[in-house]
Amino acid sequence: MADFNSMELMICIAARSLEDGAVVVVGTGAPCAAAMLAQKTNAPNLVIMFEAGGIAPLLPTMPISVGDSRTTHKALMASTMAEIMENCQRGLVDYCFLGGAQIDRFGNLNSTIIGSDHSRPKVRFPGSGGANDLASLCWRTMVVTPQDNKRFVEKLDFCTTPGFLNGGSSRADSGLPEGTGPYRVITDIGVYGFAPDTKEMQLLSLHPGRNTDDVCNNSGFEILIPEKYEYTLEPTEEELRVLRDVVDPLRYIIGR
Amino acid sequence: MADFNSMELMICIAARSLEDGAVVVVGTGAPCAAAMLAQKTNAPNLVIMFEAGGIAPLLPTMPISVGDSRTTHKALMASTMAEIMENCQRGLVDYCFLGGAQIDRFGNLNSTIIGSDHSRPKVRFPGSGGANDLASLCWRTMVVTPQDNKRFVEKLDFCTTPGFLNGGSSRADSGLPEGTGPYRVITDIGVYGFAPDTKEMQLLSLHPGRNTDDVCNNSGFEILIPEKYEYTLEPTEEELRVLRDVVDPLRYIIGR
Amino acid sequence: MTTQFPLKTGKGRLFIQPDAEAGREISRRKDKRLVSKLTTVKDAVNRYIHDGDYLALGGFGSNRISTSLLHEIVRQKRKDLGLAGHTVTHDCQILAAGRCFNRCDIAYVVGLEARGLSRNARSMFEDGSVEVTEWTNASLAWRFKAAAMGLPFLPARVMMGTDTFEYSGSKEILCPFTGKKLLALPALSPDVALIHVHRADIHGNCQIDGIIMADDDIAKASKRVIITTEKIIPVEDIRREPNRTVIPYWCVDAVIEMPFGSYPANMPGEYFSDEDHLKEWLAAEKDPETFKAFLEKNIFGCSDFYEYLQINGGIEKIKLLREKEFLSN
Amino acid sequence: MTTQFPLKTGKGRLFIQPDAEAGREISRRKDKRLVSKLTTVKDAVNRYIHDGDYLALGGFGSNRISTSLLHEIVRQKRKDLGLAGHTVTHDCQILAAGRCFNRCDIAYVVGLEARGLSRNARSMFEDGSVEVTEWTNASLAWRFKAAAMGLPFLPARVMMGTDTFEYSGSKEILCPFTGKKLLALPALSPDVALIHVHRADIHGNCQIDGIIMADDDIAKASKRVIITTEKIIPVEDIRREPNRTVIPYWCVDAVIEMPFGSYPANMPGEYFSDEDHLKEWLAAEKDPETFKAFLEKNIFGCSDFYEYLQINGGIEKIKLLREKEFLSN
Repeated sequence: MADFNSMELMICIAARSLEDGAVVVVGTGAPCAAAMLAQKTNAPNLVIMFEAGGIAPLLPTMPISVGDSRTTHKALMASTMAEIMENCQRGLVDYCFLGGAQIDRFGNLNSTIIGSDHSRPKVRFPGSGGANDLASLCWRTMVVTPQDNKRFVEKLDFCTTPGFLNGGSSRADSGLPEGTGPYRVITDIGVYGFAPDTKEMQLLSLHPGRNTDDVCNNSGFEILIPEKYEYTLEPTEEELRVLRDVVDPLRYIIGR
Repeated sequence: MADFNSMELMICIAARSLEDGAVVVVGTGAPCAAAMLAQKTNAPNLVIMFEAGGIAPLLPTMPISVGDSRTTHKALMASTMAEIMENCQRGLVDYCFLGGAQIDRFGNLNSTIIGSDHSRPKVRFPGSGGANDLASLCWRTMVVTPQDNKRFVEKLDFCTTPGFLNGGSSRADSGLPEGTGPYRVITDIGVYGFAPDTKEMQLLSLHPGRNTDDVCNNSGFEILIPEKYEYTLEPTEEELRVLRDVVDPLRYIIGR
Repeated sequence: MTTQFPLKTGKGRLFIQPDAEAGREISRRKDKRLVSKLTTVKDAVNRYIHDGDYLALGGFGSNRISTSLLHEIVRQKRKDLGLAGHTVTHDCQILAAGRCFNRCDIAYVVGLEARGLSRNARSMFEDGSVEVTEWTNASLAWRFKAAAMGLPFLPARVMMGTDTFEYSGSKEILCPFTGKKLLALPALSPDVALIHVHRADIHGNCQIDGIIMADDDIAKASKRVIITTEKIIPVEDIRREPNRTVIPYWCVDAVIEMPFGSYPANMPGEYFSDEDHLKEWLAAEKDPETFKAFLEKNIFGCSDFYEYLQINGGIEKIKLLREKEFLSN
Repeated sequence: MTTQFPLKTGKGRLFIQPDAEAGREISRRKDKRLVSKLTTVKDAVNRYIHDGDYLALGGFGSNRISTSLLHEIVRQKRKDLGLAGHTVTHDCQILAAGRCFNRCDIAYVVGLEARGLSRNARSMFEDGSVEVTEWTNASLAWRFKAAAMGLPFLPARVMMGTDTFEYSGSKEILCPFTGKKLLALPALSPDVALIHVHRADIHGNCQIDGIIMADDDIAKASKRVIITTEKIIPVEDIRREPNRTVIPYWCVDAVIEMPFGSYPANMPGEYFSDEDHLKEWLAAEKDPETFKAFLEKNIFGCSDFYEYLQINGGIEKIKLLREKEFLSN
């Protein structure tokens, strides 16, 4: 068994989820690392976009902002925020990667406030940024997040970004594009998907050394545990080598 | 009295109507000649745009198409058709110049068909092109046209392009931008404006050698003749010199 | 649902219904890999343009058009095409020569701007061969833009109060914020777009000099896109100036290197339009026999575009048109 | 009139009401002559930015921002400004340092992306000093675009079903063609826009390298536009490459040549962001006294931007950031 930390594990799982020829909008940090890793392993034709306008750069190093000059390094196109979002709205973009302060059973995310009074929040977070847009418009939303009771909550303080809203057909009824929604939630404990009918979060695979008690005890809502689930394949030596030597040699992300 | 033909007269009058610092969208032919003449006489800061995307070129010679390379010769911007039209919609453009096969008392224009059956017209003309857009969106529509009973009609076969629609407040009620509409109709007989209340066409000034009978006998509808009207000032020697030597030395337009 | 708006609706037929979800599926299925799309004019027309398809043409009539593809469509005798006429001039005239289309969203057709009207194209619109819906240059440009933006419609402030509106497929709506009347333009997603550009790489990333007309939006709006290009350039050149990429590769299905491919139309910065040839074409249309012979010589008798170019003066002619483009003659 | 739509409306306040007619009057009155608009930072802020104005900031937070203008706004103690927060990061942090604004359309505020959160900016949003309406990056970009297009609104397919919608100023509508639910975004016309570009002529024609973010639309949407530029270039250079003009001169009211004017933020192709200085700023906010001294040193104690640049390393620092930009360190 190779030695790796949870961040490395999450990045490797995320990278594997991206098939060759897919289009992904990523932010900085783990998602960007995952996309770079995918490009250098299983998905050489992965198209990486940044919401501020960068399209298909040859990333020389990890960007520090989704609008910095790395995001257009030898890019195929330097465009606008509107252009990226219109690409998403037109159905061009397969994946987006998001995080958040809170997530609920339907994959809705909160990155706006903690507290119940919107005008006087206990904590003000940055807000949607492009998260609501990407989760509304891209075909599949991927969430990469550490899992604990504070993040996995029964009720969000604020629904910044749509998952399956109230579950069932509520997302489809909302006016959001058809066939879209949360696809995978990748945590340090397991990988989750969503039940086809109720759209509740359910376990897909457990990480090495984890059990279903870890799943339950680290969530404020009940995560469905189906009779059959997988065990997450460990990162391969090759994945870890590329991630550590090529993608993030300075350990900005994987050193967290 | 200088010697000049009606085309030269119409172009000179049109040029004088354009004040310095105004923005005008022009087509090929007489309007473009008028704009170039204005730039070289009374309106050096006139901004010329072409509907296909050219913005503020230094016109080396008369374009043959509103999209040809002359329209971006040393231009300040090479843009898109949508960009030009959005400039108009945003209220940036003061003047547009139009013509048409038919015009009515309210300055509505027909450049679509002759005949009463739209699916089997007696004559098919090109259609609106950008005419409807420009007349809808620019502040002031200028019409330059020869005047006769066939062109000045009681009822258009087809209203391609909005003037004051049915007169009165009908244009304002239509949803078209406020404060817009036909401004001047410049013919080989006179210059016309529109009555402030009814929006009917009325005589503003008579060309040299013309009388009010010419006005009436060359129109299928009654043109209002106010008690007071002007007499058109003849083209100056300087205007004619610039028009003939600089603007249209090959007499493409003024030789018609 | 639309009865909620007690407002007017144009009676023109929508040849393409706006459908944002269908558009999303098409974008999703496009190939996003950087593969070579190089092919030939014959193959591209054969493979991507079918009888009955709805076409959008890039450029602006007699400027930066895909002449080689238009001739090939006529040679391959495509029929019953739909046509987006957001100012189509010589391009419309070529397709009319083959009587290739039977429906048209019209902004500007049958004319060649200052050059005059095409008698043959006119006859198609006058004898009932073509079903027409009326629009304007802006409204067609914005209909492409709506599709490019992934929207089913865009609001606008044109056409209201006119017969152009009455014979269009647009609707009046009220602004949800100001309560004022606006026009709603349905998104337009053509089956195929033909676009001629200055430079493209083998994947279809395109650069255009001068005005773009509506080509960026058309490329994004269309189900299939065929690019002819004056020159193929390496992808490294695209990556060196990402600000210059007007059409990204994933829009594009076929790329054909076709120097002088806009002839006899203008190609900004390359060659001016061949006014003599355009005049000859217009004149030939006046007599059916003359026109038949003209078409036999210039299209049906030519195996490809270069034969057509050759019989009209070849590279020597292009050199003259280059001089004209650079204002030296 | 809007009661025709039995659909939801966000309860957030619209700080700027969409009004296409008012926008048209502003465009009409803009000076279209090619005159010099060269001035100084002090003069531009003094003349064009008033207490209570609503501001839009170009660039994207810590990339290509008008640092010199932002510092001057703080120095001139502007108050009660409105702010379009379509990802404002270090720029928001600067204005928060002066507590210059009291209302904000939020997409992304108080954070500096991967660098962490600004404690001082957060406090303004947590203690009720700022009235907020929630939006998203796309919805703010499209609100600018609506104004730039001369429209009172644009449809979109985001935000529906979320609290972001509930606390926004948008409305649900039905598509007049498909009958499906859409979002309507009201046009946003800021009083003033601050935009930093690579090159501009004295009239205000601007070129930008790399991503444009929303600056083209912001420039067209705003009543007044102040441009700082790395370099003034002759109008002949603009005319040589009309494809590169991103902002046309008539949008612009003031032009200031300000080399390194985006420091400590990134300027694509020129210099990378000064991460050490940004870290120092974030750290200084942790203690009120430290932060007061920090601001005294970096803003209030500086007579202009170059003094600020000088005390943070001057040209030597810029040289290092250039090396970083070109990946050589």
